[in-house]
Amino acid sequence: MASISTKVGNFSIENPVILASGILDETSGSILRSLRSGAGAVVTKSIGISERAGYPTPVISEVKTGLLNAVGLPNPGIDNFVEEYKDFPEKKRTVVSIFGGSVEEFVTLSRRVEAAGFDKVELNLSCPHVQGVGSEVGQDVDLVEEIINEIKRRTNLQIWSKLTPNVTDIVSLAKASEKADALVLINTIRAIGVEIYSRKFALSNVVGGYSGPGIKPVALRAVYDVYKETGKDIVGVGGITTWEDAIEFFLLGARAIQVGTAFLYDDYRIYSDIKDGINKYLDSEGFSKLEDIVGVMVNNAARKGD
Amino acid sequence: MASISTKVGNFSIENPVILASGILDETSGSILRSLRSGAGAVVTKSIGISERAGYPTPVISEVKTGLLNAVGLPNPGIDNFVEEYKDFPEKKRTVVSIFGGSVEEFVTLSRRVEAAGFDKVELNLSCPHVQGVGSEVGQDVDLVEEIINEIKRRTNLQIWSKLTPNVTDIVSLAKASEKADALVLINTIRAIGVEIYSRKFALSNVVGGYSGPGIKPVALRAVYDVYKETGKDIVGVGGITTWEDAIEFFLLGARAIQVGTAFLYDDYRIYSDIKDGINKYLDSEGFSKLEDIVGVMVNNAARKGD
Amino acid sequence: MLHAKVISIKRDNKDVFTLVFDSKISAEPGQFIMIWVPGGKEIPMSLSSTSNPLAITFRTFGETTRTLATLKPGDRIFFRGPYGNSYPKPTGKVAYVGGGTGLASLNSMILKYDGDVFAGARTKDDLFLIRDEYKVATDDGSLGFKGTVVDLFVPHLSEYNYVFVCGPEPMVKSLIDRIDKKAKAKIFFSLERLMKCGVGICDSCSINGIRVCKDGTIFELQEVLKMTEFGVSRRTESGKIEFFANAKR
Amino acid sequence: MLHAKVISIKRDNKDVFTLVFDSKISAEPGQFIMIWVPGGKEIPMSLSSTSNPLAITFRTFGETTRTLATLKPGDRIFFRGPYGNSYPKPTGKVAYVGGGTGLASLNSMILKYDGDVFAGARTKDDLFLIRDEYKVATDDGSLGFKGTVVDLFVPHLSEYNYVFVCGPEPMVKSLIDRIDKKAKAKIFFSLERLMKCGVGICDSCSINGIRVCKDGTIFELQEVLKMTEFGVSRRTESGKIEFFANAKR
Ligand SMILES: Cc1cc2nc3c(=O)[nH]c(=O)nc-3n(C[C@H](O)[C@H](O)[C@H](O)COP(=O)(O)OP(=O)(O)OC[C@H]3O[C@@H](n4cnc5c(N)ncnc54)[C@H](O)[C@@H]3O)c2cc1C
Ligand SMILES: Cc1cc2nc3c(=O)[nH]c(=O)nc-3n(C[C@H](O)[C@H](O)[C@H](O)COP(=O)(O)OP(=O)(O)OC[C@H]3O[C@@H](n4cnc5c(N)ncnc54)[C@H](O)[C@@H]3O)c2cc1C
Ligand SMILES: Cc1cc2nc3c(=O)[nH]c(=O)nc-3n(C[C@H](O)[C@H](O)[C@H](O)COP(=O)(O)O)c2cc1C
Ligand SMILES: Cc1cc2nc3c(=O)[nH]c(=O)nc-3n(C[C@H](O)[C@H](O)[C@H](O)COP(=O)(O)O)c2cc1C
Ligand code: FES
Ligand code: FES
Repeated sequence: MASISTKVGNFSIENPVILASGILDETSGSILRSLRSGAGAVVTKSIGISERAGYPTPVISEVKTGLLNAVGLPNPGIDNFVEEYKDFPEKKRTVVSIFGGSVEEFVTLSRRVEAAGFDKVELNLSCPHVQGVGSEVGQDVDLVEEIINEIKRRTNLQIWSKLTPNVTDIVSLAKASEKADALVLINTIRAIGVEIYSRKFALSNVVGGYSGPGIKPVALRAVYDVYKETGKDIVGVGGITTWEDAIEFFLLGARAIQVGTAFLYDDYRIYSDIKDGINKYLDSEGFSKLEDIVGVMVNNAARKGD
Repeated sequence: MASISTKVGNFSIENPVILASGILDETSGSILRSLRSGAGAVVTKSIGISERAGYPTPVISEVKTGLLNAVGLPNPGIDNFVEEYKDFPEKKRTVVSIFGGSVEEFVTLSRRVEAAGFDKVELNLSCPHVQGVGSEVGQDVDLVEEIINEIKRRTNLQIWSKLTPNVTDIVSLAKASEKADALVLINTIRAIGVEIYSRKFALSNVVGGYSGPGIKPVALRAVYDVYKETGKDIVGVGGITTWEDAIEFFLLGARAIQVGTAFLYDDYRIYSDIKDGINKYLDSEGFSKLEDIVGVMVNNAARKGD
Repeated sequence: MLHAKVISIKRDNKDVFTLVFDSKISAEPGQFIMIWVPGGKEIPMSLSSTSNPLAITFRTFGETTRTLATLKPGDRIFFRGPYGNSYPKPTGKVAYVGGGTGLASLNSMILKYDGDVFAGARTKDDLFLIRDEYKVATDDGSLGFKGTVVDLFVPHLSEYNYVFVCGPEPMVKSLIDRIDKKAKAKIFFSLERLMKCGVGICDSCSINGIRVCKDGTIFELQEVLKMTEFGVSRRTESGKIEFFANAKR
Repeated sequence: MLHAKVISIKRDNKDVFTLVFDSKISAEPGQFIMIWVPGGKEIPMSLSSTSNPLAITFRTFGETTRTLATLKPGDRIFFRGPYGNSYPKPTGKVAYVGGGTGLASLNSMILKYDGDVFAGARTKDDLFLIRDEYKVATDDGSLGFKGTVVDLFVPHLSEYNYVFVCGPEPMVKSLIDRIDKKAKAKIFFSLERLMKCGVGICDSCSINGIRVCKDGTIFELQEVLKMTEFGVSRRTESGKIEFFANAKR
């Protein structure tokens, strides 16, 4: 049987299927359940400086092609998070997602996460950007660069930079993430849902993030563009619901993938379904290890950064 | 029965269902067929200065949630176009889509279109932008503004400005289209398709435009954002395959809608299916005319520009 | 999002209402819906009848339930679901044990399978969906047994083959603490937790990694016993751990 | 995109090949697939057998068909479809009239319904899928009748109840021009045009607003007679109108 282990930055993972931030990872109990159910690693729900209740319901709305959500970054705040995870046995397989509105917030959170015994953070850069009206921190190339450089300078954490697709040019965000150990592509796409019989918005926050099958073609394009231009380690995410989807991401350069909305369709079986599928594909297509297909479709000549 | 007539700029249309550019509108015969099958109006395939064969096949690739295409703007060039449409009987219900790489090209095309007896152009701003590497004309706010202002100054055409969603801020493009008579939202989203057993790209051009059900939530968000911020006349397009989809666009501010990829699922019946549905909805929900629901979900107080 | 017409709405007591609606969804006893007040919140609500016509029975707690209580026949309700698993089909002698609005969820079973119903409330005026033959407990003794429904039921446990329990978490916890874990009866609990998504992805309803909305809401005794957090702590809307008053930690 | 294993590939003559492949798609006689050479082009191809196993029969025109001709048993082919409508079930006396690679499309019918086959080609060496009983015409008289298959067939039209025609547009046009429009036979034509999408959205195959790929490829005589562009002009890849040589405009 082929080997499906992988490496993202310095992180060696037994298998490339990772739980995405924000889905079934608000409680340590569920994080352990995912790891026991076969996830190679998990990312926590994004944690901020202080406690937030999130938006009122409805916070999700299913559409034919996926899911809209505006959960509103509910989280217990870093103090309560650190307290809950004091004796957590799986710190090395858990990537802590953090969000903030400024460089200082990101640095503070990172240092707390490191002090708590974790060694990897994922940066959720989708927080509203105080300076820019209506824009997100993650749309500001300079700010992204500064956040990453400062965390790198002031901690020993591995940094996964999770980029937003809501920009004209995702490659420039990837380049601003130069010092990150890996790029996570993509976060949700801004979208809206309408209920025509009440003529009300489907989410309490009106605008939400779109995830699931419908965003996969966009996520693949982001992975392709960024891998071709930077050659960096990439974790692919966005609409992966089957093992075939996962293979598409690997072929374009992803070294691991995350699943979120797939839980709606496949629940906890998603881990074994994807792992089994990858294994069968590698065997039947004559590859001995996952690494052999990573990025093979992206012409090496055309790819910079290697 | 409720009235479903509508008005976009100065254009009064008997019904709000319009054929989108690029789908079954390369030949005058098919354009007449759409009008006879119940379209309120049609938009032609985008016409450029000179003849283009487009990209080699494969130029389309179906995905679960819609369609990827990279047809490559095949068109006979403006000379041949004018020749074919010399005696065309439906010039007033036909919006001519044009594309170009510069202000001058757009103006030249517009003048030819006007001279040929048409009175409406739709600007397809998705052409590669010569100055900007890899970017599109339609992503450059200043260029969009200049193109529209120049066409307005030098012709009497009504201008529909069709915006690309591949930008950080679609509202600024809408504002740059201030002088346009209407905004058409949205063009396709850049995306990629992969075939895992051959490990080849699904389209000959690698990157293509994503359309169909999967982009509807994104198109709705664009219509909402732009209507709220500008109050301009909007033609909604992107993923409309049922009458319910059409209603969603009207409620957020679209005065008419276009259908393209829907032909894959519903073929020419799409016109009557959507029209019948709108009629039934208006009747059963107690509205006497389509206009009564246009934009009702967008808080008037919050909406600028009125 | 589905919508349906209200057929009737009836006040069961001072703050409990039963809303009957016309929908073709097929649901099993014990399942719940996420009911939405357009422009307002979406909340989980058990179906108090799962055979045609469907119904919900709710106490007016806050804004959402108060708005639902103002609906009139012919108005629309908006919801999604049904969600969650359902009560298993019982055999032998059956008991239902309900406290608070728990009787709403049990009612869909009671309509289908005969059994002895034990219902508890603070006072006589807080009871609802009650029939003469029910065994009633009130905290103040204003009707039936004076004490909790747990006090009333526990001595009778050995008489039953199937027991279905639904009520506030502290009540359920106290029942579990006091019963013989080796009783012959199969005992099922319908649990309630804060629910944001209802479909098993947001983690807001999880107890020790078990989602009430999707893995439940109905669990057998042995499953609940494994939940070390049950009756001890729950999550607030932020995901923060909050301890129940008087809970043994 | 579907894929299937090549079972066999056989050279029918100097530049025509029949490729048999193993696929579970169900197709009707007259339907076509869009076959793709990964990394290269995707082209329309009729199924020359629509019962298991499926087959295509093609002339090596350019890069794509030449690449297909190099495939070996066990190799994969990639395709989507089947697309298009199909030939109707005939009754009575049946004739098949094929010119060029037209016989490929007709072959799926010939395998199912007996009939007289009229096949034409430039020379003896250009013929393929030919059986002894077929009535053959060659331009140079190197086999059978000297002349076109249209010359050979037209005098016999009145003998048939159903006629199925497939061939290059000028051949089909000349047949239509020369036959009695009031003949008792039901005559069906399988048309070929430049096809980019194959699914009825790109308009590249349209004749007077009728899409060959989706409204066809099979049309009855009356439908073809309404196509004023048929045999007169077609579209190039750019959508430009191009006139057939010698076409009466
Ligand atoms: C599976 C399930 C089934 C339920 N079935 C019934 C039922 O049949 N009848 C009934 O009367 N009640 C039922 N409830 C409780 C019901 O959901 C709450 O009473 C309701 O959410 C209160 O909303 P509100 O806006 O009126 O009050 P709020 O002002 O929002 O809150 C009042 C109280 O309700 C609780 N609550 C608020 N939101 C939620 C939420 N999303 N999930 C759970 N609790 C919440 C709060 O803890 C608070 O104590 C059920 C709850 C769950 C989880
Ligand atoms: C519905 C349909 C069914 C067909 N069935 C058969 C068949 O059973 N056997 C067979 O040999 N041929 C068939 N053809 C023709 C076949 O598609 C062309 O021979 C093939 O596209 C040539 O591709 P190439 O790359 O080898 O040659 P190219 O170098 O691309 O071109 C050679 C010739 O093929 C024509 N051609 C190229 N692309 C297309 C296209 N997309 N659509 C139509 N014609 C094209 C060109 O006009 C040119 O004259 C069919 C065509 C259609 C429309
Ligand atoms: C309900 C929900 C909550 C989410 N919360 C977060 C979050 O807190 N932080 C974050 O970085 N991404 C969050 N995401 C985005 C996902 O991590 C992921 O990037 C996105 O959903 C695309 O992947 P998918 O299609 O597999 O779900 C959330 C997504 C969903 C559906
Ligand atoms: C095959 C195809 C070709 C297209 N060609 C054009 C074009 O030439 N000009 C243009 O402005 N838009 C073009 N589009 C975009 C459509 O007009 C429309 O904006 C988009 O497909 C979204 O709508 P839909 O989801 O209803 O298809 C094309 C779309 C498709 C699918
Ligand atoms: S309510 Fe979201 S997981 Fe249960
Ligand atoms: S090939 Fe595209 S419409 Fe026929």
